Amino acid sequence: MKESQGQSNEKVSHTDDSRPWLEVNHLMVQQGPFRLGPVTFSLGYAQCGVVIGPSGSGKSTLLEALCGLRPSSGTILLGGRPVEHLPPEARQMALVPQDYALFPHLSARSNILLVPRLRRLSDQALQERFHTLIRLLQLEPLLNKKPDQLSGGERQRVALARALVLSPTLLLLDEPFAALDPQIRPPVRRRLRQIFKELGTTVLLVSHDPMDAAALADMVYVLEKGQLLQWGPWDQVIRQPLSPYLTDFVGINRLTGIVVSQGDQRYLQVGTLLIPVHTTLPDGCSATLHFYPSHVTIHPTPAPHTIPVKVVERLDLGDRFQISAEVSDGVVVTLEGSGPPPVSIGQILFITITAQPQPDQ
Amino acid sequence: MKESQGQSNEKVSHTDDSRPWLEVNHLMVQQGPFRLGPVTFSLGYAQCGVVIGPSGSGKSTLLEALCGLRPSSGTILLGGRPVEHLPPEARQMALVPQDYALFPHLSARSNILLVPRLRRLSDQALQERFHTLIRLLQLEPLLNKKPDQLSGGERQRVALARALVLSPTLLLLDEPFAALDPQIRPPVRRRLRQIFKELGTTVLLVSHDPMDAAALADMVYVLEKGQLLQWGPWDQVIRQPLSPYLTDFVGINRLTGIVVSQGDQRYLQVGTLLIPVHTTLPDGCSATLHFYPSHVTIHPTPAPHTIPVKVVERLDLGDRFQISAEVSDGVVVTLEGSGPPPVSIGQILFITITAQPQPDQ
Amino acid sequence: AQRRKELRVFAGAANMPPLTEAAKLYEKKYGVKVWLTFGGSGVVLSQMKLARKGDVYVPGSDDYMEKALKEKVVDPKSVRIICWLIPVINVPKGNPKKIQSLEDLTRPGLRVAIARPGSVCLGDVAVEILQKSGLYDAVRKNIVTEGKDCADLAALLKLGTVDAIIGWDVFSYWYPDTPLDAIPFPAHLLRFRHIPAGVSVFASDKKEAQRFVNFLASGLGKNCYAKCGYSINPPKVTAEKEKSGPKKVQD
Amino acid sequence: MIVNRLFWFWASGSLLLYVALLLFVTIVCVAFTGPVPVLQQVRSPDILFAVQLSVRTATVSTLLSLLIGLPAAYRLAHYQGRFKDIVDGLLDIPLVLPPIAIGAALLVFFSQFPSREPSLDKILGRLGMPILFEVPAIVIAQFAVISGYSLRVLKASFESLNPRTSAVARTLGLNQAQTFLFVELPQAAPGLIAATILLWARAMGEFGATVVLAGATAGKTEVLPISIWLAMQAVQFEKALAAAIVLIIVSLGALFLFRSVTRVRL
Amino acid sequence: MIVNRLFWFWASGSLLLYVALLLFVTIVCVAFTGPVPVLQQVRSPDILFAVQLSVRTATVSTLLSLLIGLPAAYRLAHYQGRFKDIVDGLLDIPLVLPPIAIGAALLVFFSQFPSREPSLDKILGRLGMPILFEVPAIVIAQFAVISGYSLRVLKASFESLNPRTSAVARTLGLNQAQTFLFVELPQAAPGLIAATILLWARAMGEFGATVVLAGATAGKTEVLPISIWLAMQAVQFEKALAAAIVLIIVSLGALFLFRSVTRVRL
Ligand SMILES: Nc1ncnc2c1ncn2[C@@H]1O[C@H](COP(=O)(O)OP(=O)(O)OP(=O)(O)O)[C@@H](O)[C@H]1O
Ligand SMILES: Nc1ncnc2c1ncn2[C@@H]1O[C@H](COP(=O)(O)OP(=O)(O)OP(=O)(O)O)[C@@H](O)[C@H]1O
Ligand SMILES: [Mg+2]
Ligand SMILES: [Mg+2]
Repeated sequence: MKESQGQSNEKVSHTDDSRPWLEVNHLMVQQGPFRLGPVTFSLGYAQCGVVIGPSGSGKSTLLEALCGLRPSSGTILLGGRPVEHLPPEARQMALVPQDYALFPHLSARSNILLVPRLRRLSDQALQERFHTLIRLLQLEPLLNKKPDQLSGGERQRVALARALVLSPTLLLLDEPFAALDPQIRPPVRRRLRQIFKELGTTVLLVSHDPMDAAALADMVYVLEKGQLLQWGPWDQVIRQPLSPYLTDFVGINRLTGIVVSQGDQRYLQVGTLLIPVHTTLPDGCSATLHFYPSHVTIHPTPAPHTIPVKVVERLDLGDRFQISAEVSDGVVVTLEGSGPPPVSIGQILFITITAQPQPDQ
Repeated sequence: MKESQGQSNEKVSHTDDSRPWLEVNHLMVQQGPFRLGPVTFSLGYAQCGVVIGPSGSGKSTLLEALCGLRPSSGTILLGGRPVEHLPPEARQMALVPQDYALFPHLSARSNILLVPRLRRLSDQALQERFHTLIRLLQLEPLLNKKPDQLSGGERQRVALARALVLSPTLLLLDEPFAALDPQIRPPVRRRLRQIFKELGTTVLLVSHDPMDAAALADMVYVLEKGQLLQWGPWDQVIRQPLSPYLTDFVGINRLTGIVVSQGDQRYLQVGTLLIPVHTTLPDGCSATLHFYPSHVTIHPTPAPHTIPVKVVERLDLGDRFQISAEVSDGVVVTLEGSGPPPVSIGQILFITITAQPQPDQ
Repeated sequence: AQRRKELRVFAGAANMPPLTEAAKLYEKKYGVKVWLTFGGSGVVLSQMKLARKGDVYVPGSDDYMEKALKEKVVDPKSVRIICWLIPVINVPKGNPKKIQSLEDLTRPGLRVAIARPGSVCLGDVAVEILQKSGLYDAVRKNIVTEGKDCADLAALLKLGTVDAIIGWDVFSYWYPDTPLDAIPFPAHLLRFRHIPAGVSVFASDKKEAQRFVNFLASGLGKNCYAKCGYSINPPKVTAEKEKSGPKKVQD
Repeated sequence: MIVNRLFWFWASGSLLLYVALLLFVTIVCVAFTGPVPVLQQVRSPDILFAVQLSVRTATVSTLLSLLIGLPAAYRLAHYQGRFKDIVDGLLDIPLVLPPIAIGAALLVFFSQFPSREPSLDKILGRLGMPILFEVPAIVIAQFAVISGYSLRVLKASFESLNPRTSAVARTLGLNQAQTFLFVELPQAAPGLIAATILLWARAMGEFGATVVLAGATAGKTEVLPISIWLAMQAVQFEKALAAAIVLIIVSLGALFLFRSVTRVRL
Repeated sequence: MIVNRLFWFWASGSLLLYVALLLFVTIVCVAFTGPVPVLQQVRSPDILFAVQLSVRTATVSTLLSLLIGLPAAYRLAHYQGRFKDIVDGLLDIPLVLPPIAIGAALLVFFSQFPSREPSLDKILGRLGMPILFEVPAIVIAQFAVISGYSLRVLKASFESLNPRTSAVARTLGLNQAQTFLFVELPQAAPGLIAATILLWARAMGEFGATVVLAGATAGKTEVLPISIWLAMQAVQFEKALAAAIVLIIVSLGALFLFRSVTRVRL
C-alpha cells in the first residue's frame, strides 16, 4: 500500500502519485488479423481508469491481456512488480468479463463465494464486503438461483459481486454496468467509487457510457483500432479530444469543411452549405468546427447568418429535448433546448453556431 | 398491410390506428417463483413500442413469451390472427435476444444469411436489405469471422442484422444497443427507425437507455415486478410517470416528505430537512416534489429559502456538469449546470427548487 | 443356371488345419463348395441346433458328438471316426524342468495347467488320469489355471506361462518351428478320445453330406489329419480301460 | 505456480503413462512376432478378403447405427417424460451384455421367432435374403453391439448444445427439422465425428456377437477379428498378432483419413 | 406445423423403433428361456460367485480407468501440439482391437517381458502378486478394454465446456488444480456420470480379454460373461440366456442405483 487513501472521499489526483501503481510498457497482442498496441500507459494507486473506444478497438483484448488470458508481449508492472510472466491467478487482478462467464453449475451465492472459500479468505472483512455488495446490488432474492435462471442484469450484478468480494489489487471491469438499470446505476457507481477509495482498489474499466465514465474516471484511455490514441486525466482529455470517437463520446458536434470568403464575410463550406464563421485562417484551409449542443441557437424563422438544417431525429426528454439535424448530406449535428421538441421529423430549422473553426492537421 | 406508411418519415400516431397490430390479452407466464402478468396491451401497425422496467421485472420474459419460447397463457393477436398456439417459426416474429445466441459454428455472414437461404427468401429486396445493414452496422470487415472471434459489440451488431434482414412482421429486440458505441448508436437508431417505417415493421424493444427510448418509442410500456404498471404514447407517459422507476428513467428527481408549517412559511419536511414550498395541501399530508434537474438553482452561498445539500458525485461533461447531492440521509437529487463542475465531492451546496408538491396516494 | 452345390460344415476349432486341407481336396475332387464354420464345439452345435442349419458336424472330440446325438442334431447312423486323441504331458522343447512322469508334476513351484473339466473333454480326461494315478490332490496344488479350450491350453505352454500341461499328443505338432515335447502316460493310466464326424439332421442334401463325412473318414481325409500329427489308429489299450473310452464306435 | 506445474505434470503424466503403456505393449508384441509374418499376412488373399469385409461391414453398420442413433439420441436428449428412467435403463442392456450374449440373443431371435419353423431367418431365406451365418448377420451383430454406444455418445453431444441458439433459430422462422439439420447438427459435429470414430472402431473390432450370429466361416464371414481368433485357435500366435497389426494399421489409416476429411470440411 | 410433426414423428419413431426392437428381442429370449432356468441360475452358488466377482472387478476397473482417464482426457482436450494426430491415432488402438486380441497382447506382454524367464508375471508372482489367471488379471483386462472408451468419452465432455468460465476463474485467483476440481469437473459432471455408466457397463460385459488373460477358472476368475460362454459351450443355451438375464438384472439395478444417487447429489 503506497498511499493511505482511507477515509477521504476526494478524487485522488493522478499527479501527486509519484510512482504509478499499474505501468504497462509496449504491451502488444496479436490475434488473427487484429493487433493491439504496442500500448504504454500507467495508472495511479487507488485510481480509476476508464478505457473507451469504438466496438472492436481492442478494449476487451487489453483487459484480458493484462490479466493473463491472452498471450502478449511487453511488460506489465503492478505495484512495481513485473507480472507479465505470472499465470492469471498470481497476478492479483480480478476480471468481470463482458459475457459475465458465471459458473453455470453454482447458485449465485456460491458463484460469489466459491473463490474466497477456496482461497480461504473467509474472514470478517469478507463477510462484511459480501453483505455490503448483496445490499448494494440488490442480490438478496437471487442468491439461490442458478445463472440460467437469472435475467441479463441480474447476471451482470452477480458477476460484479463475484469479483468485488475479493477486493483485488487491480480490478478489471469490462462494461460492468451495460445491463444495469438507469435507476440502479448512479447509486452503484457512487458506492463503488467510495468502496474503491476506501479499500485502495485500482480499477480499470471499459465503458460505452459517458455518464459512467464521467462519474468514475480519474484517467481516461482512448483506444482506436488497437492503438492508444490519447490518455490522461479525464477533465483534461475531454477538453482536448484528439479523435472523432472521443468528440462524439463527450457529445461534441463536428463540422468539417473548407474556409471560403464572400466579400467580408467568411464561411466554412460544408458540402454545399455555407456556415458563417469568424476566423483568421486562410481561404481554402480545411478546418473543423467543434461545438457542444449548448453552443447552438435555434431560430424558428430564417434570420441573418442562420443556416437551415433538416430535423432527422427528435427526442422528447420531458423538460428538454434533443434534436438531430442534417446540415448537409449525411452530416448530422445534435441540438438541445428546453421544453417539448418544437418540431417534427423532416421539418427545417434555422440555427446559428457559436464556435471558431480549428485547422485540421 | 393495413396502412401505407411508405415514404412518410413522420411518426405514426397510435391514435389514428383504428385497430392495433399486436394485441396481447391477459398474457401470463410462470417461471419458478416469478410470475409475469397478466398483461394486456396493444401496439399499432409499424409503430415502435419500448418496454422499460428494472432488472428482473420480466422484460425478456415478455418478449420470449410473445415469440413462443416460454409457455404462457392468454391470447396474442398479430394482425388480427391469434398466434398463441403456433410454434415460434409460424408466428412471423423475430427475436434478437439479450445474449445474442449467434450460431457458433457459422461465420457472421452465414449467421445473417442462413435463415433467409433456408426459407428461400433470397430475392432482390433481401440482397438490398443485406447490403444496407452491412453498411449501417459496419459489418463489412467482420463477415468472415466466427462468433467467438468477435467483440461484444460486434456480436450484438451481427445479431441485429440476422433478425433485421428477415424484415419480420413483428420484431422483438432485447436491449439491442446495449453493447454498441455511443458514436454508432444515433445513426443506427435513425436509420432503423426509417427502415421500420418504410417496411412497415412493428417493433417491440427493451431498453435501459432513455435516449434510445426517446428516439424510437411511439409507445412505452413500464413493467415492474412482472406487472404492466403503465403504458401509452411516450410523450404522455413520461409526463405522468406513475412509478418511481419511470420517474428515475426520465431523469426526474423525487423528494417525498410531510407538509409542515412554520408561521406563514410552508415546508416539505424530508428527513430532518425543511424545504420551503408553495402549497395548499394541509399540514401532515404526505407529499412528493417531482422536479427536473433544470428546475433547481444552485447558490454558492446560503441565501433565504435555500437548502444545504452535500455533493456525492460530480460529472464533468465538458460544457456542462451534473452533480448528485444528498438532501438528507440516502435521499439524493441530481443537479445540472453549465461549465465545469464548480464543486468537489463532499462539499456543501445551497439550492432552491421550483416545484409544487403533489399529495401521495 | 444351376447353382453350384454347397456344404456347410460346423466344426470344432481344433480341427481347423486338417479340415481346411481336407475340404480343399474335396472341393477339387467333387466340385462341391465346402463352407467351414469353426467355433467351440459346443457353441457351433448350439448354433446348428438353434438355426436348424448346417450339413456336417465335426466336433473337437467324441463327447460333443454324444451331445449332438442326444440333442438329435446328428443322425447316429452317419457318424464316422476320423482320428484319435491321446493325452500326454506336454512340456516346452528340451524339457527344461526335466519332467519325466506324472509324479514330477507334483513338484512344488511347478506351474501346471489342464483344460477346464466339465467343459473341455481334455480336462475330464486329465482329471480321470490324475484320479486314477492317485496324484490328483497333489497335482491340483500346482494347477494355476484351466484352459477354456485346447488352443488356450496349448498357448499357455507356448508362451511359457506354465511349465507343463496335460494335452493331446497332437499339440506337439502345432508349433512347426518349436515343437513341444510330449511325455506319454503309461498304458494303465491311458484314457483317450476320438474325433468323429456326422451328418446333421438339418442337411438339405443328406447324400452329399454323407459323402463328405465318408471322405473325411477315408484314407484321403485321414491323411490330412495324420499330416497334422493326429493318430489315425487307435492306441493299444487293455479291455479294462476300454470302458471309459467311446461307447459307440462305428467304422 | 508450483501447484499449476504439479497439476499439469499429473495430467500430462497420466496421459503419457497411458500412451506409453499402450505403445510399450504394442512394441513388445511386435517384437515378439517379428516383422516377417505381418508382411506375409498383408499379402495373403485371406487377410485381404477379411480386411475388405471388415471395412465394408463396419462402415455399413456404423452408418446404420448413426441413421437410427441420430434421431433417437436427439429425441432422447429432449425427452423429459415419465418413462425416462425406464428407457434409459433399457438402453443400458446392449452395453452390459457381453457381445457373445448379444449374438446369442439375436440367434435365438432369428431362429425362434415367430416360430421355430418357419423362423425369421427361414422366411427371409426364402425371400433370397438369409441372415444367419451370412454377411448380413455380421452387419446386424455389429449394429446391435455399437448402437448402444451410439445412443449414449450422441445423446451426450446433443445435451451439451446451447438450447438458446436453437430457440432463437425457431423464432427466426426455421422449423424443427431445419433447426436440427442446420443449427444443431453442425454444432454437434465434433461430437458426432468423435462418435463415428468410436462406433466404426468398435465395429471393426467386434467379434463376440459376430462369431455367434454370423459364424466363423472362412472366406465368407471371416472379418479381421475372426481371422485373429481363428489364428489363435490354430495356435498360430504370430499369425494372430500379425492379423491384429493389420487390423490396427487399416483402422488407424481409415480413421486418419476420416479425421482429415472432416477437419477440412469443418 | 406439419413439418414439425413429421420431424418429431421421425425422431420419436427412431427411438421407439430401437427401444421396441430391444425389448422385443429381450422378450423373445426370455420366452425362449422360460422363468425356471433364470430362477435356477439366480439360486446357483456359482452364479452368485460370478455376480459378485463381476460387480467387484467392474467397479475397480471403472474407478481405475476414471483415475487415469480423467486427467489424461483433460490434458488431451487441451492439447494442441504437434503430436495431436499421432496421440489421437494411438488412442484408437484399444478401440479397434477385438478384446481377445487385447487379451492376447497383454498375455504376451506379461509372459514375455522383460524376458521369458523371469517374465513380468513371474517377477510379480515372486513379490506375492501374480497377475495371470488371478483376479488382478480380470481388472487389467477390463481396464485395458474400457480405458480406450474412457478417454474418448471424457475428452468429449471436457471439450464441450465453455473455456471462458475457467479462464475467468483463473483471473479470480484459482490455480489450475482448483479450477479443474471446482469449476470444470462439476460442470462436466453429467458427461462424467454418463461415461461412468458406459464404462462400468462395458466392464461388466467384458469377456474376450478377460478369458485370455485371466482364464476361465471356476470359482476363481469366472465372471458372469464367462459363465454365459461356458453355458453356451455346454450346449445349454437356455442356461446361457438365463445367466445373461441375471447379468442384465444385476447391472440395470446397479446403474439405476448409481443414477438415483448421482441425481440426488447434483
Ligand atoms: N479470437 C479472436 N480471433 C481473431 N480476432 C479476434 C478474436 N477475438 C477478438 N478479435 C478481434 O479483435 C478486435 C478487438 O476485439 P475486442 O473484443 O478487444 O474489442 P472491444 O474493444 O472489446 O469491442 P466491444 O466494445 O465491441 O466489446 C475485434 O475486431 C475482434 O473482431
Ligand atoms: N428459467 C428461470 N427460472 C426461474 N426464474 C427465472 C428464469 N428465468 C428468469 N427468471 C426470473 O424471472 C425474472 C424476470 O426475468 P427477465 O429475464 O424477464 O428479466 P428482465 O426484465 O429481462 O431483466 P434484465 O433487464 O435484467 O434483463 C427474474 O427475476 C429472473 O430471476
Ligand atoms: Mg469488448
Ligand atoms: Mg432481460
